[in-house]
Amino acid sequence: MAKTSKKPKLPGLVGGLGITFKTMLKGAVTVQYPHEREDPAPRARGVIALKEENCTVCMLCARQCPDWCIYIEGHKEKRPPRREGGRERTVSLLDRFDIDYALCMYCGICVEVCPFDALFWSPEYEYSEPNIAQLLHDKDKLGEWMESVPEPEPLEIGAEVKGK
Amino acid sequence: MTDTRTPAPLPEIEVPAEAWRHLADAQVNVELDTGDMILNLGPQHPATHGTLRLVVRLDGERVISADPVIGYMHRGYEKLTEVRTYPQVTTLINRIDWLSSFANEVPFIHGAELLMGIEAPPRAEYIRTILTELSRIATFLLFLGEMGLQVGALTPPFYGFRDREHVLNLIEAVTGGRFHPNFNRIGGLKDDLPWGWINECRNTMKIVFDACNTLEELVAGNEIFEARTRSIGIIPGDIGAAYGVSGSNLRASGVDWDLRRDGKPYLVYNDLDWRVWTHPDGDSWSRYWVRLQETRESARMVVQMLDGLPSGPIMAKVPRIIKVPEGEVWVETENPLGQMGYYVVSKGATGPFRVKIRSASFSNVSILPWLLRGVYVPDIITILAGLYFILGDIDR
Amino acid sequence: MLAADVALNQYLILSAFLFCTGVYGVLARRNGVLVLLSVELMLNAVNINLVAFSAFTRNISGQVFALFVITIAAAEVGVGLAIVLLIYRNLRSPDLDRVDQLKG
Amino acid sequence: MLRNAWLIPLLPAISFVLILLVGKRLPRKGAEVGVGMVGASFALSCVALVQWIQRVDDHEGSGGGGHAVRGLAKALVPAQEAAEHGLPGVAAVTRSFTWWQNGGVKFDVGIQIDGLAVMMMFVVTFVSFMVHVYSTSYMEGDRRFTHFYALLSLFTASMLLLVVANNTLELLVGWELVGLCSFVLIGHWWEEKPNSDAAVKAFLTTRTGDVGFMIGIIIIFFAAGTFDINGINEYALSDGANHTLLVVGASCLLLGIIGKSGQFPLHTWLPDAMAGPTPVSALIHAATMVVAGVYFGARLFPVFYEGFSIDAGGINAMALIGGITIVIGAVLAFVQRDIKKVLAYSTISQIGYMVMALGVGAWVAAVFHLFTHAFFKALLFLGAGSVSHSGSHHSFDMKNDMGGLRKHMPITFWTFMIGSLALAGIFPLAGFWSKDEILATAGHADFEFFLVVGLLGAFMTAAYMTRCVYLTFFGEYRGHGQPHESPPAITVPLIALAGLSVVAGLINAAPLGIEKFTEWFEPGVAFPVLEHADFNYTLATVSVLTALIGIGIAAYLWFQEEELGAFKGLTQRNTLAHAGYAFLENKYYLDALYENVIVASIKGAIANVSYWVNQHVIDGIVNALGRGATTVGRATYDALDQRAVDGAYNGIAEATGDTGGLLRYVQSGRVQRYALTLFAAVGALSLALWLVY
Amino acid sequence: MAGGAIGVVRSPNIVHAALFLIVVLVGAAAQYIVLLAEFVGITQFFIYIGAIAVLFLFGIMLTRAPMGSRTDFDNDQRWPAAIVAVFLAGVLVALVVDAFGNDKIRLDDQLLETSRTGPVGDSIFRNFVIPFEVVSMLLLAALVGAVVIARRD
Amino acid sequence: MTSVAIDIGWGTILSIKTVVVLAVIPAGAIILGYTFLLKMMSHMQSRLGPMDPGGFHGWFQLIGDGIKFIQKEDVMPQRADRRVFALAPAVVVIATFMVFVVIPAGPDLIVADLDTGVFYALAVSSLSVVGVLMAGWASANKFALLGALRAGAQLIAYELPLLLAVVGVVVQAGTMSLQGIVASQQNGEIFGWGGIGNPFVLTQIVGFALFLVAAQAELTQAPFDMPVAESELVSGYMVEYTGFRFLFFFIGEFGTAFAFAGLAATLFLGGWSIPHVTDVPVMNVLGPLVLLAKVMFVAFVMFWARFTYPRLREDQLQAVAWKYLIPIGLANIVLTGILKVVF
Repeated sequence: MAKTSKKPKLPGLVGGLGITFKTMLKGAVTVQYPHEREDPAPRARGVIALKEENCTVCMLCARQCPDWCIYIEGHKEKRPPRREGGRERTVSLLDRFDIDYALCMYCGICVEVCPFDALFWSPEYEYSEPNIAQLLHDKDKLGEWMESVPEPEPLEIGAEVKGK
Repeated sequence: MTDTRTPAPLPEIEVPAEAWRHLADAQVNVELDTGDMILNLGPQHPATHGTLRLVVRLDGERVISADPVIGYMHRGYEKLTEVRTYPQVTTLINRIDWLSSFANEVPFIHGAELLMGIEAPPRAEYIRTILTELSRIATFLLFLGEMGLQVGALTPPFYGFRDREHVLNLIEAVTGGRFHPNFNRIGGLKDDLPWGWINECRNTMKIVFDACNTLEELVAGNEIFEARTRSIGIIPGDIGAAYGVSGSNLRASGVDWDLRRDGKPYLVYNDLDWRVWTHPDGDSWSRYWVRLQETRESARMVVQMLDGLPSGPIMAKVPRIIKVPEGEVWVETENPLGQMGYYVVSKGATGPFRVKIRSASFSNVSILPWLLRGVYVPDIITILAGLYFILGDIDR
Repeated sequence: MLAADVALNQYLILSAFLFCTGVYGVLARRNGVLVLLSVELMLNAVNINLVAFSAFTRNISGQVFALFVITIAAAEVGVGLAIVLLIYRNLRSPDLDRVDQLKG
Repeated sequence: MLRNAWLIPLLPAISFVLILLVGKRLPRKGAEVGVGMVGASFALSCVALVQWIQRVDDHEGSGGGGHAVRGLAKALVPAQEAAEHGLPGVAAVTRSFTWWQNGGVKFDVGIQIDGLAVMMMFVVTFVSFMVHVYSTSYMEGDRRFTHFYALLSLFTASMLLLVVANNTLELLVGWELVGLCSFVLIGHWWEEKPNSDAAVKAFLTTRTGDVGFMIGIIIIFFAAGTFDINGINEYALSDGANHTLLVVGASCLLLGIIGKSGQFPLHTWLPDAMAGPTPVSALIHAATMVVAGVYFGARLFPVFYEGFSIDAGGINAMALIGGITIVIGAVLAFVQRDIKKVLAYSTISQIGYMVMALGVGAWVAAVFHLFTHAFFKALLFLGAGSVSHSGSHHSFDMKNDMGGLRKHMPITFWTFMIGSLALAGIFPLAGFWSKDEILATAGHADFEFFLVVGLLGAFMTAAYMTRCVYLTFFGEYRGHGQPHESPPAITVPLIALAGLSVVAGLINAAPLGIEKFTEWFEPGVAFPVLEHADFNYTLATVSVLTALIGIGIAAYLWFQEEELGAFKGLTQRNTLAHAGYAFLENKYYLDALYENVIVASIKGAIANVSYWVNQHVIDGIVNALGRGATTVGRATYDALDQRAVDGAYNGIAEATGDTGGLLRYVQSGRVQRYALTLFAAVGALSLALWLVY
Repeated sequence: MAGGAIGVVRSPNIVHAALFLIVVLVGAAAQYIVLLAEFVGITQFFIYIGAIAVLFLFGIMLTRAPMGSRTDFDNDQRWPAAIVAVFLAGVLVALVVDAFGNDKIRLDDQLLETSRTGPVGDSIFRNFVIPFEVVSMLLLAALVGAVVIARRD
Repeated sequence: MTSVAIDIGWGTILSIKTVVVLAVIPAGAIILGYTFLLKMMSHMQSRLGPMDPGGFHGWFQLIGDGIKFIQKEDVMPQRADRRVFALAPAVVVIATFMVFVVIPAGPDLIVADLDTGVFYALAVSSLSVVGVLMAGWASANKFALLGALRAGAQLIAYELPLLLAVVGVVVQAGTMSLQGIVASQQNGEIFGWGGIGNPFVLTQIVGFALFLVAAQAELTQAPFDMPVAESELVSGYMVEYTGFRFLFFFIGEFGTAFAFAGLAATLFLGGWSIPHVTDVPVMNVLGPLVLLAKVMFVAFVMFWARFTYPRLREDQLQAVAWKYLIPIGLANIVLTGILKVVF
């Protein structure tokens, strides 16, 4: 393994000029953001999407959130039994599911603890707002993010695929 | 299990006599008072990284005394951990040294695992090690460029940032977070590597080697840079150790002490073929040089680990609700900035009872009053830059 | 092509005025640096005279002497400022009034 | 090359700067620069030499000139009629530009290249080159190696500047630079007090002469109205020359020569200067410092010629000084224990020959002797250095640390032998031809007295060199080191110099019909017409015989000691003498015996006495002058200053104090107060003047 | 220029005084150029303003010039000084007017030619070479002297 | 000046020239700033630099910045010496302005062909020190004062090597007039070959290097930028300046860079001249373009170093000047003098 470059030693001052000159000719790495954009990694924690129908208002996510930026309100409704003769079910219905992205630390604990797969990470990142209050995403907006949630990607060789 | 509380012993070292010359020089014409000037560097001074305030008394351009004032960024993490569960704590400690967050998580998770008696599966340990080294590379690349900027070169930081971006992309691709991965779990990792990552990582390591060569020629090899940093801010090994300086800063003073090798074994460093770099001089330049070599060494380690990555699960069997049994543990690791340690006391609840965080930068800057005595104002900057601290790591 | 007459007097009078201003400064100023400044005024007055007479007599020696004066002024300022600095250091003040150790 | 001869001094000067700037960083610490540059300079001098020779030959019309090599080849063929005093009349190549001009006086910088300069350039660069090479080994590991080389280069450069100079001012610059360099080099190891003392002594003694020299230059300038050497020479030879000025000027200049060339009575610095490194001694004695005086004498010869009326015969100051110096130097050489001091006194004596030769009008002989002497004297010094380097453990003491080195150092021995024989003037080595020419001319031009002096000198030279060689190379080894032959960097220069010592004399071997030296190097323009003595076989035989007798007596005495046995035992025990006090007396006895033998045979008593006189009286006078000045100064201080002046002042002060008490309000101690008064007074005064006139 | 001169001696602020001096110096340089002494004018710029004035400012700032103005820069002999100065000025002006009352300086091409750089240089290095060397020595001495005086030991 | 066909009086000509020079400074500043500060530096750092303003590669960026600066509030520190504070940027710009007076752009395109051209240029460029000191002192700010003192010391120290570098050229050309120097380069010969004239950069390569280094220091550019070292002194003497006053400093900085590049191009690269093209009207048109090309080349080298090197410390900076540059400069002069006499 080459420990240091074995090139003939130029005076450092000249070598430095050479490097900057070479770089100048090489072309920039800049991505001109509004005109072109980078695709973040599929796992990137851009924004949290809510699949509302999976949510059972169990409040786990809200409780586990380290800075309590998830606001959930719900109510219970009686529903007819699924099968005939069954017991009458109590269904929790979501009234409000807000995530305050001005507070969120993007730690992903909520996504992880959700027992019903109602929360997903989306790599989407373009939701900046001129007004901080608008960073509070309600459940409709969170639901819209579902469209941008990618399929789970394949894993590297040697990984133990979880039995799903 | 061995006694978890005693830290690894420091090796015996010899102090070069000329190190004391520094102190003798510091007796700057005290008998001729030209009127001292008090210069307030910071907390919003561009020369300080973040919000370190340095109250410097000057005689002309010579420093008579320097007083670091810290705490502008204190966020009370030690206290906060007492009201968080173990999984939540990792998101907090991500933010201590925000440039190498992944490395911050490791000792804490490791401590919790020790208390619970769980061992992470080998694949998880390997991936943890890879990510730790990647975060080390990312941190050091930033340093290698930034140091140039502090000495006045405009271009190196851009190279540092440019090539660090590739490493951050790798971390993001695995963990989903560029800066704050929050990827460690007690007993393993959150997820496995995504498909194609290993190849990409190999390519990136080539970029890292290139970047090291470039920066070596552009910065370390530059005569002006040498003139600015050679024999500036000399820390003699024993004084550094006495002040609690650790990590690359101490190794640049000739102390051959690296917790990855000398500490209690953690992660998979013992399986790898690598060496600890030291430099006898102890000046700013040698600190730069040591970090440069360590960056290369880390990249080499990553390549080795990619070759020897075992297959298997990434998570051990862990109860769903994590309660750590009663007990206390001291865990220390070699973070990019130096010795990082957590003293975790558990009373059996879902969260720790008390956590004491030993962060590297806090101890590293504690040598500043000693180190800055007698230097010139421009040297303050190079010394600060050469010590390389992260404010979050000081203030916690 | 170029031809013009100017009175020699106007330069001489200007020079005399500058010189006397300098004299006043030297006599009346307390601060060492200010005295040196006034001395410069006097030297400049001399220079103007030299150059004016040089043009008047069409002899280049005047200009050469002006150059010498400029050079010597540089030397004088170097030494003078060093002395003022020394006075400042020893007496903690640049005031020449305090330099009276030779008082009889 | 002749037109661009300024390059020859420039190269060593560049070398000086280069070594000073970057020498320490080079792998050989700057020696490579020095050797390279001086080597290049030497090569250029050779080119210049060949071109000059070609020019002279062309001038004589003996062929179509043409290629330089052809010219050289032609030159080596014995010439027939050209030897018949065909004055070449080739004008010197001069080139100059006005440096500055003040009030109508022009100060030029330029070069004047004629036969003399070309010859000197060749000698100086050659010896210097040899010394440079030699020093790579000799000075290896010295703590100021780089500085040594830098100064060596500067030394060479300044000597060359002196040589090429076309006016006396430029010559003076070179002259003083030479003095400066010798000062620094003699004091090269200044940490030891004797060395720095020697350096200071050398500097001050030569400065004494330099004062005269400068005055002489000024006088000559006022006489001739120019600094130009050619102009001065022409003036001196012209009819309108002011003879009084010339006499005074020539005397002053002679003082400079005396100081620089170590002539009596200012010769005392030269032996002390042996404190410097040996290569420096070689350079000083063979090519630069001391020959500068002779060179100058040759350069401005018409001035001396006219000033001292040399053509009139009889005794003149120059010849007298030279003659005295020959004898004094030779006598003193007998009693030295230090091999370098023997050589130093020998140099004094030989330079005396040259000065004497100039004094008797033997210009060619003087310059020729300078030429040959350079080779064998450099050879002898370098040989002595070689002995001390590899044979005697860095000592120069012949009696305690040498002896019997013949077997251990064959190359050094043989080359040293050649040098000694050449110095002694044995046929057919270089010294023979030049010395003989001096004697012949002295005899020819009615200077019989000096002919005798010369013969006496030749005799003593042969004798003391025999002693020196014997003590060094024969007998038992008395040192403590491991004698061995020196490395090639030392021996190669020795061999080269030895070769030249053998053949150099042949270029003016009159009986063989070769008088190339005269032909090539005697100036034809602005030069007095000198008669050249024919080769005198009787005289030659006499002089060789004298030398042989000298060698014979000395050798008999010394080798006889060896055979006597009794002394041999003593000598052997003498090596153990350091072990015990008891043998000290014996050693002393042996020494005394040696000295007695010399007394009996070679009038060593005179030598001893004159050495004593030299060390005590002459030096003493010099010192006493200094001390006297100090004493007078102190007396003045005590008597006049302290008592009279101070007393007066104190009295006045007291009186003033009383009045001052009244006036103290005026004297505020503030400058500006005074200035106020001053300016007011000036104003009032000018007003008054204006009104009056 | 005259105003500048008065500023130098009357300004209550020491830095302002130095700046006023620069005004005077520029004025003098302009006078030289008007008198066709181009080289002297430029030298005035270079040495006086570029070096001397800057040195003054430097010295003032090193001795911690106070920002505001101070009234006590003048000593107690202000009035005598003023009287002497005015008196002297009067005498000088009278003298000058008397002596050179009607003399004119003629500025023409010939004068321009004589005061070109070449002749000035020739004059310095030919006719005045000794003074030139002396001045060089003086400068060197001043340099050494300034360093010796200002050294802190 | 004979080619001016109609006699429009010297006053008019002078004012036209003044206006032209006044226009050249900001134009030069903008050209240099845009080309090098924005685009070249960006590319050297693997960036693109401004791309949007003005549509094409962000050419409008600096002009826009200028407009922005003019709109900004003119802040003056409370304890500042108001008059001096306000005057300082003007002094700096005037010093720059005066340098342009003697730089020729064509056979006739010169404001004043002074006999002492180079000397004059160096003399007036040293005026800017006064402005800098004024700015630093008047700001009533420790950083500003420190920066100004550093700048002062540095500018004084490096004027000397600058001058020494130029002397070599002057000796070789035998004149101080910039037109004369241009002419001697245009008509000169190297070793008897006059194919490309004799740009002094070939014979005075040491002088050229010295000039560039010293100019770099005069411009307070890296590696000699400690007076404005942003990591130590924020931005030195400019720290309290905002709005259009800061704009003045900016224009002064790049205008001076333009001026020094122009001087270097004129002294060492032959200025506006093209060898063997001596037609006056043609060169009056081509000259400025040729000069601009050469200026851009010199400026490229200067800025290239600026973007590559770290800065020296104050004492090292002085050491470089006194221990290396000045002796080298003196040696260069001596060598030039000797060669001039010899050949």
